[in-house]
Amino acid sequence: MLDVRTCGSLAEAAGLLSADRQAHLIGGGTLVMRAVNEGRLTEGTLVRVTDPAFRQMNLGGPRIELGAGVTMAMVLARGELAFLHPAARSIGGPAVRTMASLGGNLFAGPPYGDFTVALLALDAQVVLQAGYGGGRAVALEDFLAARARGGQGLVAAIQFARPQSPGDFRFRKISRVRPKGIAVMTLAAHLPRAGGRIAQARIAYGAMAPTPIRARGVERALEGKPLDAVSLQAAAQAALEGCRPATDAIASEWYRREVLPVHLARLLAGDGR
Amino acid sequence: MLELRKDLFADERDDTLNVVGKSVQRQDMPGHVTARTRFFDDHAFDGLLHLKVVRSPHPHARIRSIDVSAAARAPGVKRVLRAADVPVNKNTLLSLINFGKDDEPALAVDKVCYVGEPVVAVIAESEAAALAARNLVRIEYEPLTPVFDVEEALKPGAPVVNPTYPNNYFEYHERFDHQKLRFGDVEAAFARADIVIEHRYQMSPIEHAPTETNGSIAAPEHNDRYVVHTCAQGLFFSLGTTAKIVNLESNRLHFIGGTVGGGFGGKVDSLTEPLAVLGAMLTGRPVRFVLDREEEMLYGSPRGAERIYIKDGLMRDGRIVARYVRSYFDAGAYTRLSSYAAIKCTAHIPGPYWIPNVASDIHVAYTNRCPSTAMRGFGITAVDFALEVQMDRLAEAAGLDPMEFRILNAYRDGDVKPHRRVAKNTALIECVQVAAEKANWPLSDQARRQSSLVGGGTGARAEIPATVLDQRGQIGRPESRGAPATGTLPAGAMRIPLTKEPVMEGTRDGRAAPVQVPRYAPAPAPGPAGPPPAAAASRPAAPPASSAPPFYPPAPSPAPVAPPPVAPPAAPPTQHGAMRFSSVFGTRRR
Amino acid sequence: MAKLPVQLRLNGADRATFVDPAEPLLTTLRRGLGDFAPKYGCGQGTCGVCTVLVDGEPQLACLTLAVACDGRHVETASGLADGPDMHPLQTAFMAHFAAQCGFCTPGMLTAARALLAHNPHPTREEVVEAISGNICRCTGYEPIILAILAAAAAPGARRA
Amino acid sequence: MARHEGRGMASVNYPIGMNLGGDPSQALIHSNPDGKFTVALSAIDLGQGMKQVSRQIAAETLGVPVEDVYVDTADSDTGPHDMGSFASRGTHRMGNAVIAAAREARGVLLEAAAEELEVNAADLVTDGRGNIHVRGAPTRSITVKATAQAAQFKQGRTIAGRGIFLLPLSAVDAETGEMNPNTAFAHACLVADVAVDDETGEVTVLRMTSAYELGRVINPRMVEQQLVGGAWMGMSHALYETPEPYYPDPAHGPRDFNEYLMPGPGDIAPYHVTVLERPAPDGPFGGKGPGEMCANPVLPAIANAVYNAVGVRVDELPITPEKILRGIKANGGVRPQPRRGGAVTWRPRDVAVPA
Repeated sequence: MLDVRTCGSLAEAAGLLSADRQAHLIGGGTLVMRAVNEGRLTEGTLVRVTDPAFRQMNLGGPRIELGAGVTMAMVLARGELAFLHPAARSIGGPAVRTMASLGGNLFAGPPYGDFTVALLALDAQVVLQAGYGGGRAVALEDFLAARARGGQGLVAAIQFARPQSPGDFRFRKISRVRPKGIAVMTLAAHLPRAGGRIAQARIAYGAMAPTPIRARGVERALEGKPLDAVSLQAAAQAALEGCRPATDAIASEWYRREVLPVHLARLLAGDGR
Repeated sequence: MLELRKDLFADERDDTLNVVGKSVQRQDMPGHVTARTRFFDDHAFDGLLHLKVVRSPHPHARIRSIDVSAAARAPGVKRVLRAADVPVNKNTLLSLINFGKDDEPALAVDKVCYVGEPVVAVIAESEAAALAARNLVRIEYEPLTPVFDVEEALKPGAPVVNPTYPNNYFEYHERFDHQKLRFGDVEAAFARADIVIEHRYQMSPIEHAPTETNGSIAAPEHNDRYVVHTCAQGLFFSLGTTAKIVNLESNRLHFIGGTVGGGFGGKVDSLTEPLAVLGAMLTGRPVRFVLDREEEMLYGSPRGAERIYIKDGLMRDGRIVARYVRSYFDAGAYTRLSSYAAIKCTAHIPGPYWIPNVASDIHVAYTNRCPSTAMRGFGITAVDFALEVQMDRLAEAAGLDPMEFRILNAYRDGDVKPHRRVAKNTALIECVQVAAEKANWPLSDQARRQSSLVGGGTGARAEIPATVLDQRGQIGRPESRGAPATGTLPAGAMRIPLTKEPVMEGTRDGRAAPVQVPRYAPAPAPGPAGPPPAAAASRPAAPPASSAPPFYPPAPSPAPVAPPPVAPPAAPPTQHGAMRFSSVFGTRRR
Repeated sequence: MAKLPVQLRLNGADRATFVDPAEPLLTTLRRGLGDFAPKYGCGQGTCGVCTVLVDGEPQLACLTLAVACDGRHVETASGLADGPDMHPLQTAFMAHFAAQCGFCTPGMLTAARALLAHNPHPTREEVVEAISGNICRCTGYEPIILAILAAAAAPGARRA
Repeated sequence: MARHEGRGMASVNYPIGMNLGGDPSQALIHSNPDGKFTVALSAIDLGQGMKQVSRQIAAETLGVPVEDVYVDTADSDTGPHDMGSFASRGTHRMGNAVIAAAREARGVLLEAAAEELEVNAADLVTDGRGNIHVRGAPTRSITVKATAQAAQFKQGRTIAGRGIFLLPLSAVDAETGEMNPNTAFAHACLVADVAVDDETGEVTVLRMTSAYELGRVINPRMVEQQLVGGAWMGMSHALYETPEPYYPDPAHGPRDFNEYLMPGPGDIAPYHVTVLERPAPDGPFGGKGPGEMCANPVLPAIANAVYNAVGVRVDELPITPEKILRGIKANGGVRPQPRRGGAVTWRPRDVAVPA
């Protein structure tokens, strides 16, 4: 039978998780409780965190830090995070957004994890806490690459730099169901510009690989270029680099590969479709 | 967004009713909006137990062994059910109306035929305990080759899906591997047609996906009976099915339902009631068996897939002169309702059109997937898709507007349909005209002048044509599928007596009918057995006189292609009016 | 495993019960406290028929740990009417024939109530967004959308 | 050019009730001492409105106000046998059984009233507002309530009725398919307007316009419920739904409402229905039953509209963006077909349903 442990501090929760392989952190419950309800998780301990730090938002400086327990609804309630509202609103309906946490989203399997795609395009770092020690920050991309292995510790917070210009950040979830649907794919782009040319572009995809991934080919194609027809063409041509999309109930691998360049081009061109 | 057009068919209707025809509030609406409506699961029981089933992970496998010892010892577990615990562990849904052979176990016996087939049931104090114990059941399987394609399944040598039907098809009339429809001579008409168009259509399965999943709660009642709260779409259907499987007299079951959270056909199958009642019998406690959403989506029996081939013979003026439909219902591993869907589909062909030569062969094939069942539009939805896309193609080939093409070929009052009965009360033409007008889709004056009341039932439209017969597709003889025609049934021949008028009892105040009530013709006097005179039965009354002659002249009668009439084959034995389908649909084995 | 005590306010009344440690709030409400307004539709967070308000915010009772609701205020569709007086959302749902089987209705009403509490004059798009987590298989959604828009225009719609 | 509009249509009919007959329905009606009626059925209300349809038919036949009738579904101890709610049989089969039961109960009611008024029962009529009076002489009247009390406490009569409706079972001929199927058919024609994105294959249903002939409409708002909800389901069947997305390969079955695709509230298309009434000779007050057929014309109409828009025939359901995109590529690009008609003149929500 499952037990529940409520931890008043992140350190206590991290200690429990590192000491017991059958302990699972439960955030909003959208992943863990489903596993419980469906009988896939029947033994072990669910670890709850009530530490206020877990749901803290530091929005003051250029570097934003969001506790892993921050929910999508909390993001949507803050005007300072307006550039992230399309990503937060793409998660579930309002009830799910009250519950679903940023930390949980990092663990959602494909084609879920839409918010993580946005974080990836923001070059986010994940603050991990292993055992009772202090936290360490790792790049989100590295965290995702190691996700399948597990055991990285408790995700305490997520950090990223605020985009210089909110208009440089774009997010698009391609879904067949409106307004709330599961992703055919998810695209996010951070396109900082210096003197009309793109510098340090970050493009990320969801549902195009077992975890959200960076589109490095596209980033290279855009680097130092103005956002024009030529660079869009080059970006579309590089769109599929590194993609390993799956066939699932939503779409086939063929279809995902076929339409990714189309949706990427529309995203980069600012096409509202 | 609804508009009532009272001007059409106004002389067939009076509008003097008091409450019929009024938008009165639904009786159940206050309960719905206050959340006081009680669905089957909204009933409290002390000591409620929860049942979960272990399902097959294989589409086709022999069961080598089942070990439930760890599950039986698990915390909170009250009872584990296996196939041997089910009193009558073989049933077919339509056995209650004697339709088809028992072919499906409640819990699998020695092999599983689809992913999700129930093998073991665990009953425990809580859902969590039942789920935990379910993970402890150990079943060893020996995988067998599965078959998933309907046409592959019908090939000789295909893996046998359902041992009751070892050729992988439902057996019709103890004679054929499909249901036939024969009306006229389609081959001769194809040879004469200006254009012949043939296409293949496919509908994938569709899940009913009601927001309330299938389930029931069964509890011992004080008087040695069992009360069952259920979402069944047919209360007595489910009661009868359950009584048979758990081997109880039907009056020891008290089924309560009637308020269901969506069904669409997906709650006809009694998926949970038999095991819930059995659980209550064996534990003496209330037992709740509710499918979870994944079970509902994948194992709650869908609308089955259909593959449909349509071949049409078309004249350049837009008249369809022949239609042949060959289709395959994918029943999945067991029969459930697919056998009936094929009959309903047969009666529906060729759609709402008058075509002088029509034939169809409708097959029900078994494959290693979840058994399919009825759904909204049962037996019709897929073939309507195929027919209407085909009609779009035909209109294009004939160079006609699709609306005009429908009106040209529409059936009308008095036309004989291929199942050899006269069409009445038709209104397709009017629907096309009204939809076109509202959609701002221009129609010709000629098309706008057409009427369902006029032009049907004349000439060839009123005749049952001479019909070519065959013995193709005999059970167990796949080589007979390509056999030549065996003879011709003379024009006008009928073999099935007309059904009696509707039976109504309790109308003791015949004099004081309050308002307009259904009009019933007096029941026909009992006559001698055997086919009635064809001409009398098939020729409808003359259509109402009309000042406007029909624009579209009746199609020319098909050239006589029949060889000299031969004696029609003897009609199969039938038992009209008796509640037995067995003479038609095969012997029921219990 | 020992049961845990949970005390909460349910539709304004203080209630207490014992729960299994990992028990979802939905089970507690239905089987423990006898409030059958929230329904089981999926246990996955994909249908919305168990939508409740926890401290005024919409949540899915099937994915909420009951123990996490200790000391909090839970509201269900059972508490929407003020005694015999229906909430404007309820009368609007009736007037618009916005229910057929009625199984999604309690969750829809709760989702709509959460919307109107924050946004008394929503646009059609905001209504659509507010019910986007609630599946209806019967109505085609249109009458539900119209009912919520009509309720928003009615006096007293923000009544909690 | 990435977006192409197209228009398609389809027309269908639909058989009402179990195809071969042999599917009885029964109803029982009784009055309490106040002249209020209860109808006991074992029919199922799964949202289609069985309770209310039976209630209106019972009230109409009894000649009493609809508020004076409640319908109870379904308890096998009190509700007599019924085959169930499927095959669009509820209104037609159970409606007729309710009429039969209500006529019998009405017969007793009028006999009891006749005894009180000292007239012949054949001379009595009801006013639908709870009164019974002599035909042509409204002042010589008695209330249904007073009649029921007299019947119960004075005359010793049970104001009750039982009804059954049965179309006898038909045989089917093995060689020709000859049979006596349903007697009642409903009809429809539907026009769908769509837009197709030629780079992604995505379809947007812009609007639908239809005409349905359903026999007598028992309750217009409830018919609207069925037809509007059914059109949504038809759109869903046409473009989205299946538990086997790669049929006959059974892999990748959807496990939840996220993976099982259906149009969301943001995908619904404006829809206009016109309803015609050609009463069925054997239907209750001519009613047929719209429950099942209302999705059917949508599927081919959308398929034909997609063809009209981009020249791709998708002959396999559901019509996914992938299938359309493959078709466009196989054709070497879009091939829009001739436009049909002009813009519709109705606007969303401009037509009120009659009260």
